[in-house]
Amino acid sequence: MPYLVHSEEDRASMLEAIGVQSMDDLLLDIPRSLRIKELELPAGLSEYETMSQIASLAARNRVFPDRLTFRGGGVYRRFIPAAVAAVTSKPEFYTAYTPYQPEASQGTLQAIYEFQTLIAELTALDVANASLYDGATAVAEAAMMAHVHTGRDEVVVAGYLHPEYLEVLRAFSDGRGMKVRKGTEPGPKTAAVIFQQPDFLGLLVDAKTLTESAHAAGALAIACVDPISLAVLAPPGQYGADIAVGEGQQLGLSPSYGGPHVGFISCRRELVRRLPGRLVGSAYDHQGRRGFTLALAAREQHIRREKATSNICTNHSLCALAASVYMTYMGPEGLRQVAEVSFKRAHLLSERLAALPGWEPAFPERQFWNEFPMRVPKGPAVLRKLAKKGILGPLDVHRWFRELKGVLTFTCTEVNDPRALDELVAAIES
Amino acid sequence: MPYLVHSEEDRASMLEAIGVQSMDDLLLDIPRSLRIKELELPAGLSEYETMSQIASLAARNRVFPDRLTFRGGGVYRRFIPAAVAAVTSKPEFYTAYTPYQPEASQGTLQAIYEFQTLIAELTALDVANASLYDGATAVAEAAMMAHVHTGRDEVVVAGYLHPEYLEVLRAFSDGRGMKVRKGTEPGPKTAAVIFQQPDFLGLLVDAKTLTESAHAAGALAIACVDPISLAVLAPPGQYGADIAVGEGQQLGLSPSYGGPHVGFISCRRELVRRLPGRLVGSAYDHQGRRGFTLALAAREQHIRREKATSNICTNHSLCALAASVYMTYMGPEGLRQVAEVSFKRAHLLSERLAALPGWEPAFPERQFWNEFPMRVPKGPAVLRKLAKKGILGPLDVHRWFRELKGVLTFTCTEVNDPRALDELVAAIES
Amino acid sequence: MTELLSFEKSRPNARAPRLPDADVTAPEPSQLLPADLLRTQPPDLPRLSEPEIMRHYSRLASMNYSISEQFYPLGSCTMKYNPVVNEAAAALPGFAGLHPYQDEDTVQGALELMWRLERALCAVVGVERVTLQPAAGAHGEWTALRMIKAYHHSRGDARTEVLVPDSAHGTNPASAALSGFQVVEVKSGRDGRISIADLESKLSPRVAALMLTNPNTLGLFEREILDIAEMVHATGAMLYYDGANLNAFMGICRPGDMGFDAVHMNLHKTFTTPHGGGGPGAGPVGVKAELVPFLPTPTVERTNGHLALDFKRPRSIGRVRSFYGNFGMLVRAYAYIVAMGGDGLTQASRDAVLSANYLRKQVESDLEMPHEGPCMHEFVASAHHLAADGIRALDIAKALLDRDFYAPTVYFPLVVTEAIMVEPTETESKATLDAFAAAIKEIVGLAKTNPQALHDAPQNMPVGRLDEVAAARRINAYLQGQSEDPILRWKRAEN
Amino acid sequence: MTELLSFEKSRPNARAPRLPDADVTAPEPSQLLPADLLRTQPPDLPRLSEPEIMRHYSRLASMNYSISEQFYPLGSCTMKYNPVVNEAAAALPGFAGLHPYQDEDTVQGALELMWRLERALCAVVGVERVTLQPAAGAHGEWTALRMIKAYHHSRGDARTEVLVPDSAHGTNPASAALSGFQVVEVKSGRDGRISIADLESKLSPRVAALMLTNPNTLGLFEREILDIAEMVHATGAMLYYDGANLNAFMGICRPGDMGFDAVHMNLHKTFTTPHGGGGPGAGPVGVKAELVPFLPTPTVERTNGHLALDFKRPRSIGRVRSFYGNFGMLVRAYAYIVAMGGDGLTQASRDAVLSANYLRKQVESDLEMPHEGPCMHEFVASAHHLAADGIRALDIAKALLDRDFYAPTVYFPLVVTEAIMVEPTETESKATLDAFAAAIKEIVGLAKTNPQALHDAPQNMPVGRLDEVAAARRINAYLQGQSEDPILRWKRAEN
Ligand SMILES: Cc1ncc(COP(=O)(O)O)c(C=O)c1O
Ligand SMILES: Cc1ncc(COP(=O)(O)O)c(C=O)c1O
Repeated sequence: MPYLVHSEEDRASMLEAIGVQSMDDLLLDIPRSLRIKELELPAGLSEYETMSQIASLAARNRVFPDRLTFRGGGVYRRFIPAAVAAVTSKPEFYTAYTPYQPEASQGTLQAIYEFQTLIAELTALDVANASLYDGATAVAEAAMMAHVHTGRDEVVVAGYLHPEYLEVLRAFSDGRGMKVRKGTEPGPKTAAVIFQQPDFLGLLVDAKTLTESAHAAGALAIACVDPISLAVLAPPGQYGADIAVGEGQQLGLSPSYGGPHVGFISCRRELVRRLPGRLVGSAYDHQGRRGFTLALAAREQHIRREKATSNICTNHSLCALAASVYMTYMGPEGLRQVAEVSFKRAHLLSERLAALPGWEPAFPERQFWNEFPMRVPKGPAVLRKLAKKGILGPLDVHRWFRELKGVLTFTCTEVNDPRALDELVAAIES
Repeated sequence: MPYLVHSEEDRASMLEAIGVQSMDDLLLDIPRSLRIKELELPAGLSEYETMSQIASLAARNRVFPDRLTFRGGGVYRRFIPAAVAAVTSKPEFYTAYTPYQPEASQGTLQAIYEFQTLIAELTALDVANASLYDGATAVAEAAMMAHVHTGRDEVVVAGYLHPEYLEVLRAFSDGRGMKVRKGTEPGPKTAAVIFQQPDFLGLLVDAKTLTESAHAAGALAIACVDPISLAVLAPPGQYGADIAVGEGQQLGLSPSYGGPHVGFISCRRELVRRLPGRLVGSAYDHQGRRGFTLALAAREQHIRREKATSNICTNHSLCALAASVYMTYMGPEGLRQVAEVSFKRAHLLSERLAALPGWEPAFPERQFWNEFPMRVPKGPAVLRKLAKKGILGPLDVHRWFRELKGVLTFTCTEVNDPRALDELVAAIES
Repeated sequence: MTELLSFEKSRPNARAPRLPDADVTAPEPSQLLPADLLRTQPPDLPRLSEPEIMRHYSRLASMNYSISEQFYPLGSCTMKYNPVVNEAAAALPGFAGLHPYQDEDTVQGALELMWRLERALCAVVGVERVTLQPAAGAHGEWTALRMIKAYHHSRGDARTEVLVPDSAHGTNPASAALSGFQVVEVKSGRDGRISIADLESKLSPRVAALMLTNPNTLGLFEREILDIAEMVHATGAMLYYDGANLNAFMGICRPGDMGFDAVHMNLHKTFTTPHGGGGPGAGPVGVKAELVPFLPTPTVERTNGHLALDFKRPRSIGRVRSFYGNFGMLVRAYAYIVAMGGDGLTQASRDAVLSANYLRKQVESDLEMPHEGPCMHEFVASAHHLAADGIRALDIAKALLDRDFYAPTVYFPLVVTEAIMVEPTETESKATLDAFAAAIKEIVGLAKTNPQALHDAPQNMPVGRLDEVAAARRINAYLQGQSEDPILRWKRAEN
Repeated sequence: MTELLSFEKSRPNARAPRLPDADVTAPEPSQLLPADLLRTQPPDLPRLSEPEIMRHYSRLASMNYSISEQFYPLGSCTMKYNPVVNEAAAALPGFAGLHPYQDEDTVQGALELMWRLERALCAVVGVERVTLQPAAGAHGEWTALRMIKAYHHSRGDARTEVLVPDSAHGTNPASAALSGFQVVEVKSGRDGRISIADLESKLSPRVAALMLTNPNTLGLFEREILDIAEMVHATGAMLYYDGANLNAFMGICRPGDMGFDAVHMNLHKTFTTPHGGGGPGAGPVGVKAELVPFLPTPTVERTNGHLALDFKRPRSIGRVRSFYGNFGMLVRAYAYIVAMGGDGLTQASRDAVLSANYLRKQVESDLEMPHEGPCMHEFVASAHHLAADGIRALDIAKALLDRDFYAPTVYFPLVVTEAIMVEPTETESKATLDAFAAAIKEIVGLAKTNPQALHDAPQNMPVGRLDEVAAARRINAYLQGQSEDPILRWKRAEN
């Protein structure tokens, strides 16, 4: 039993100290009829065999090189500094619990406090929380905030919100008896207008106008944003949005078949008491030393129980730490460079693809960021061809949107070097 | 400049504080004629590009799977518990210096003290040092000890000592004016008889008789041992050898194209003052707390200078730490199991290979451990065929020993599972 | 030792990191995009060199207690050893490098792992199927309640209440509320177990489910569980299992056999995925046959050795998060199960129970035990008897920190005054338990002889007790617009 | 906090780790081998579970100071930031998994890396070729001296002496002795530099080489280096460069241009490979054309893009260690050079000199400066002026530990009494240097006001000052057979 500690002698002496004859004496409260003979599972393996078995599963997956990955749709390949893993692999961080005892958890607490600040800065809003599960649940939690804050029962989703986020939003709303409506016109029952910037297809929306129309209707504006893009694009605070949410995978997390990643949420001062999940604040000890501790806990389930702003308890702290290291490594200039390189390469690629016979931008009148939709003849065949050449091609979005038949979205980041773009175009033309 | 800290403002304010105008004022002692314009090296790269470049070099190497590696000759594939890297990758260990300040280095010091104990236990000798560079220099250092201890000028090397160890021994001996003689008969000028157990070919030597003949001639017996085998084979202390040395790569270190690995050395009480390199001992502070500190430093170069027992300063501390974690993970039973599995599989393989037409054990009358020499028709062709099938086949030892034409040595360890043996035999027969 | 914030160490002209250049000719964002889409003020992120960043986080790390270095007897949290090989498994490029929208053909190994993990979890808790999607325990609770709601709904049964014991974890009522249920509390009896009488009085056709954990948060096995299940089922309600305490009886008994219809598991407790200072975890939910149609999409299906994601589940509650769950955590949990095997998991639970009872015995002369033993994998003691000396559970917790132990959970469950909830887990040695018991003895002794020493604890930590009341006041002032310092973040001083 | 030894935590029946079984039918060793080849007493290794082992080493790690967390101003050791990406590079399976006896065709990438690293090092120090084989600085010294000996020998010139300055590191004379030379010491002058007069008096046709480091161990550049080189070469001797101090002038000047014929480099100093608590390092040696024929075998040769190991070098001194050097460290050093580039390395040395002079300035009012500045990348101060207060360099070192700094090198070089040798490196921030200077000021202040506080330091470490005299006495007793406790290892108590 690889991870057990007691020897048979230890067990015997512990039983003796307790004053019982056998383990069964400790399990007497369990009705006899419930006791099982054994677990229907194979016997345990040595570490070597365990790892061999798992490695052979890993080997049955195909990993496409970063530079030849042009698929996004919410998860992106980016350069991840070695500093990120060097920090998150520190056992002092990854084997700690939620920092209930602040004096023995200053490392985690200060790191979260810095994360909150980084997200607040990036989104240009007042306060951010310690993290949420992912972008999808972050959208849903924001909608719940608006629902409670406005007392209204409907959210309006404008434009191409990530289809999985929409699905999760519907699931959350359903529980709370809220309606989710697609459109751009908020009404008197609208708690919030939700939009994604850039949207699921990579297109830029008129965030300012959407925000203004939400406010005009007495609703909140919730912006679901790409954190990297905010180095260059207007942040939610700039155009007056009330809540910003998003997925932080691009901030130093590997794709990992979809998780764990990290959701973030920030808001205006007026909404802070509605925030879900943990919040860390600064405080002082009697010697005047500054420290950090969980704050405003009266919003949370362990204090407020059924009246809590959310049920979230365990969140995605270690992923938030990764994101903090990433943002700190980048600094404002680094983040801007990453954003701009992605933008430029995507725009070059878009031009080159638009020149292919029969290919055209799906929304030629719209601006995009580093992901863009192309209308492509025989999309599935193109994807198969690319896969054969070791390229993870664009995302076929028709699966989610009936109206987008033949539309594929391409993504570029700083890992898709110019030669990789050449290889992609050559492979398509081949 | 990725790893630099000062900003231009920092530099300016530091120059000002020093009271000079420019950096050149600080470099005035360097004759003008020596100043160069710039380094003839490419400009620096981003981390992403650096890692891409290095990964592409790594991709130009061919890595054979552990289970299909049958080549040894001093470096072996073995199961390495994940615990090893988890410990050695702790920055508190790997970014510390030699523990000159014991109060701030108890982690390293205690780890070394445990390493010394583990090696002493394994070799059944009194005291071991903190580590040496590798097995080859360990043999040479042991010979130096014998030379100084006996005042004699010759070492006798019995049997198939690793040819590279022999070469290094010759280089060291040359410096000190010692002769190296091959043979088994020590004479009155012999400082030590050196033998390897199992030897370079995997064969077992009669360590006891060699030791006795050394002692009979007034010489020391130096055993170069395989640490894993000592779980089962008689340790040097048991048959009376005076010094044990060896290569510790098998104790949790990756092959890494030959290094860094770790040399170890242990000896009888009488020889401790002759030991090269660092030694850690226990000591107490004034509160009576036990701690660990460098001991018997008067043997070493930083105190004794030209009269030191060796010139070694930086040794292979982190590799010794890896070996300690490995041995501690294994414990006496684990180490024994690894040793026995290797032995059994090698013996099975030897039988199966001996049944191949034209194949025969090169030394049918000799016992071996987990590596064994076979006389093989068309060795080079066999090796090429195996490589094509992804197998790193046996080692052709003819390169070093003229008399061993057509002799290849095969190695088995716990990573060569029975199916891997089948695949090897099938590939040979194909 | 304290550490400045990264923001406070930042210097205006510190160098930006080297990064690849675009190396293509393409317009700048500002050339293509209208001004109001562009950021006017750069975000105030710190500017630090790599050596400073690494030093910063290394020093922060050293300010944490963690199970890697300290005994972490945090009740209800199952802080057991996190096997290091699991980290290596999750980091394999064949897993970490997979895009969630790759074609199924290219992710057969990942799907196979998920399928096998589902089967293993089914075997451990005794259910039909498991969804791996939920990100944590609370998320699992909510997912299960949505399925239960959908189930009742499918039968035209609009039930509105969920029963929750007073000893339950806060996520239980919160999840119920978030699912649109009214929460009705069920009382605990004298013996720390649910009061059957009270339960009976609260059960009605309005009740959709009873949420229970077993052993309950007092570490006591609900002996009457079979009767409870019968009562609940008789009213047409479902029985929900909060799996936070599953570590008590793997291989000994199964929630499914007890009558639970839905079960969440915390892979970050029972199955050793590291807690990460507050996540990520994973909260898979297992269900009996009646609930299977309502499982979230997609499920993983295996046909003739070929694995596929099934999105066509008409009665499914839909998706509860993006993609397929915290896949990286699933890999770790799977690695743990493979290494332990059925025999190992069983012994783990037995050792967990043994250690809890042993430690309970060692401290029972120093702490009050409000309920009779034996306990299961954890026990709840009380510091009530020290109140006369002015010593509270919190003081004991802080004094433990000074002695190189993390503190037990305190003030939970709410049904015990001055609760001290201790869960040693199976991966702590007897020597460690003995040292902890000795520390408790010493601390309780100090309550009589030198209570001030306990009020002053901790002394050996980077900071002493923080004034949370003052902090709350300052946050309030900010939220009410009376101050511009948000307290909940760093902000550059205006000048 | 102290930690028991693994041996002391061991319990006789703790479980052995699970390991693969042989799974083959084959005889046991005891069936095949004669009894006297078999071990009779199993080694007394500890028996611990994996959780205990990991806890043990985690706690040991936390008892260390290291550059990851502390400023480590250890003079002569160049404790600069170790880039984390280098660790990832060395761990690439394409490097870590290579067997040293693979065919050249299968290791072209490894050989290319070694070839490129050699070229880069040649560029930095201004030599013709470099051998990457030596494992550390001392090993490099000895390797170079053997080449120098072979060179003289090849000319029928049997020189017997090596000159070494009194300020030299101990490895210099030790390496010379190990190479069969007699060591003759050369004195330093008043200004801390080698005394030309004394050198002149020691030079003779018996002299094989002068070993120098420049800047010398006092951190001072040997201004007369060109004259020294001429004098040495005029007698037919060679000039050897101890590269421990190379961090002072990369891209500024080159040992090769100064007239050095052989140069060792410490990749674990200048080129950021981590020191590992005492190695492994790497000590490549560069040589001018005359010494090239004597380089160790094999060398790496590149012809038309194809790389090969050249073993056929008839005049070679042979092999100085097994295989091809500490390859894993070579990968790290190469990664560092690629990332820094020529411009980065140059700025690194400039910043190292700047920081040393800045820190020297900050502490010059508190410590004695026996030699005039400017210094190069390090400086040597003295605590001589505090002797009257009973304060020694050692006391200052220990007091620094209590203030969360590692100590400078003390009592080296031997030519300065109460030496305090400080090397800040380029990877420490101005803020850190300022904090260190403030600590020095505070400590020196205490020398007057409260010297006992300094004698009692350190107080905040896992242990206080250890009684090394008593330890030495006990070791002595053991070595002389008067005691059975070896002190140098744990030993099970007999009973
Ligand atoms: C009894 C109990 N239920 C539920 C939870 C919630 O689990 P999670 O934090 O994973 O959301 C916890 C976590 O502490 C718990 O202890
Ligand atoms: C000046 C000098 N020379 C030589 C050496 C020896 O180098 P190594 O420890 O790598 O053998 C050192 C190491 O501290 C040194 O400082």
